[in-house]
Amino acid sequence: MLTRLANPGFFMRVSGLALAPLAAAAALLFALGLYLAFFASPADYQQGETVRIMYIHVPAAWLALFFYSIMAVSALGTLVWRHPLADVSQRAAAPIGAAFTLVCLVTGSLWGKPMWGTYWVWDARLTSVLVLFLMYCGVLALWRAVDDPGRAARAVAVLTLVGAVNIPIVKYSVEWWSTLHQGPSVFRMGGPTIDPSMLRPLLVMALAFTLFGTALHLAGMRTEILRRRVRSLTLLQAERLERAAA
Amino acid sequence: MMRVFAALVRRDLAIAVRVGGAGGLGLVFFLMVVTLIPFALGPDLNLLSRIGPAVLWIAGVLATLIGLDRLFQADEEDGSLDLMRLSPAPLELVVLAKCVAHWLATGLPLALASPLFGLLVALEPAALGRTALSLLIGTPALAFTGAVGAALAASIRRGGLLIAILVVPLMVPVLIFGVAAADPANAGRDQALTILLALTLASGAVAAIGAAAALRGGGQ
Amino acid sequence: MQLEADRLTCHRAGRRVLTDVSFALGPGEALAVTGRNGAGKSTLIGIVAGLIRADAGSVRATGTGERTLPESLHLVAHRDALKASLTAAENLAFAAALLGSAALAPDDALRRVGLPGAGALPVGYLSAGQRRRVALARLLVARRPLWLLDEPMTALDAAAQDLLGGIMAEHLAGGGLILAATHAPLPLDGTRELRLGAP
Amino acid sequence: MMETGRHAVFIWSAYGLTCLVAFGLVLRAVLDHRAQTRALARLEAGSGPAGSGPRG
Repeated sequence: MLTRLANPGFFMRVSGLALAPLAAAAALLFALGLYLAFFASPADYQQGETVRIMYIHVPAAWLALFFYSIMAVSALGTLVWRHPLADVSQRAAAPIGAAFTLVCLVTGSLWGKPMWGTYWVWDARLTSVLVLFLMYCGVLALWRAVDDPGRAARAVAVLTLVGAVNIPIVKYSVEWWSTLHQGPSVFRMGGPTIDPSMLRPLLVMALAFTLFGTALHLAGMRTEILRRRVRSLTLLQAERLERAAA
Repeated sequence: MMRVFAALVRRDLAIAVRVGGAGGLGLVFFLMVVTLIPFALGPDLNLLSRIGPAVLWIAGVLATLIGLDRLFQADEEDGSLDLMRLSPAPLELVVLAKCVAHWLATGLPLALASPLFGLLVALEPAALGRTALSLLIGTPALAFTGAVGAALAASIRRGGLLIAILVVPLMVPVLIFGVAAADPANAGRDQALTILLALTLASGAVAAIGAAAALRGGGQ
Repeated sequence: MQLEADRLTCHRAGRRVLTDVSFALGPGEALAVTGRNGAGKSTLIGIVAGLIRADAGSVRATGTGERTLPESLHLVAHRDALKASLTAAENLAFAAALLGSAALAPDDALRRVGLPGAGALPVGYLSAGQRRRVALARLLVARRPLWLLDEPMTALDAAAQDLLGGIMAEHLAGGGLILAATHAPLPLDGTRELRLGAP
Repeated sequence: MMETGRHAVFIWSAYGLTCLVAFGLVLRAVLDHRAQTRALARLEAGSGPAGSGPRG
């Protein structure tokens, strides 16, 4: 399957078919998730209503990591298997992953305000997501800096893999750092044991987010393939000018 | 004359948008510096809010520094600077135009985004506003002062580090009055703001003359 | 416009490159500066353009009205002063705005150098020869009497050289002056030659 | 909608911002796709390049 996906034509047909149902499923699950989140789940005894922010904060955090792992796999595809669509997938995944990391940070901050009194506390998990956001920005910045797509693909793949290896190290050191200064953080984000009535909306929302993200990723890949074709045709145009002028 | 000024600013901004991500690079660097400080000092919010303005200003100085080495070197390398030397407009105007473009691409976004980053260091709302205002007035001074260093190092290979060493001492007054103007607890903050404005205007004149003189010496 | 250089002498990196070089150039005249590598051709062009300071001697231009010498000349040197991220038309429009007294529009200038329709192409996509033509198109977007050309023939194929010859002839016919440092003979007839360096 | 207590502003701004980002992503995908298809059509017709270049 992987090799057949290698030729863009086949991928374009398959992704074209998959796009509409994926988007529809995502929309449906969103509606169900929102209903469950607001109507079919209790307020938290401690935080009251603000716990409902968890239903978008946690899926956003999950997607931030999910897309970074897509990029890591694509990076392997570029460097190890030389899969032609690997760089396309990586380039399409990065902006979406960065956007969801931002959503996670913003919703975390809005969730924190009523509880901690300030918009930002250097809580271990929020801080790790902030570092992940910086890594996303690094990948996007490296793309803009290298203009030749071939060289850019390899450079970004190396950066993504090095980043992926460092994520657990960063996570551990940030956890250690936050316990070092403050003692174990008083409030666990969302509590260790979520009671089942809250778990259901959380899972539905997580699935909805994932389908939505995947649909965006496929659409992004299709556009990226077109952009490369535009680029090569423009180069062709320049060459045709050269021959015409000679 | 103004046409040359406008053409230069427009061209530099167009390049900044297409290559540099329109100041995005400066903003991410600014965010990184602000994020680093608590990792070193610990997540204690009271401490962070006390040093908040200083953190934002130091991040502002560093973010301006990173964009400086390509300010004139890029044009020197591909010959655009020679083209500018043939323009009816004086070199001083060319320098001013490039400084304005550099500030619009780096300094301005920093000042506008500083309230957002101020949340990371738990600044109270009063301090957020004042820091943003002081950055808005002070960052042009950083760009102007840095331009002289950038012009001196334009024809020097890998001049980035050299520029930092040349210009950081010149930026000290701007940093002092910038942080003083930003700190709501500081009684003399309004005088500091006016002095900061004076510094910006003065550094504009100094940069125009100094950088133009430095560039005039360049060429093949 | 009239250009006179009087006993120009110049050292470059400790080496004496020009000694007592003098010449005069009147409207409608072209002067080819020849000599082996390092004979000081580019230095002479740099001095006339005002980018390099001569140790001794002087360059005087008369008949340019209130415009100084640097404001009344075009310089096309090895470095083509083009920004890769901008399109050819944007580069030429910027040059026209910078140099003032606009002449041809960018797209017309590009057509004259054999690059019709290349206006919207980012210069980064162009080949060395095409970039050279865009640099030469700069001569047409702003009206300047004196053209300083440093090795104009490099990276140009036969067709491009003919185009360049035509443009130069037109400029001379209009009373313009051309000072070109070159190895290959210019595609112009009746150009005087100034040999530099040991014969 | 059930009342969401005194913290309503935080809940709604959180959901609001998330929808904004989601909608922004969809808009970006659609507009980018349309721009590329238009550029492709124009290029294949051979009339003029879009010069859009690679974008992050």
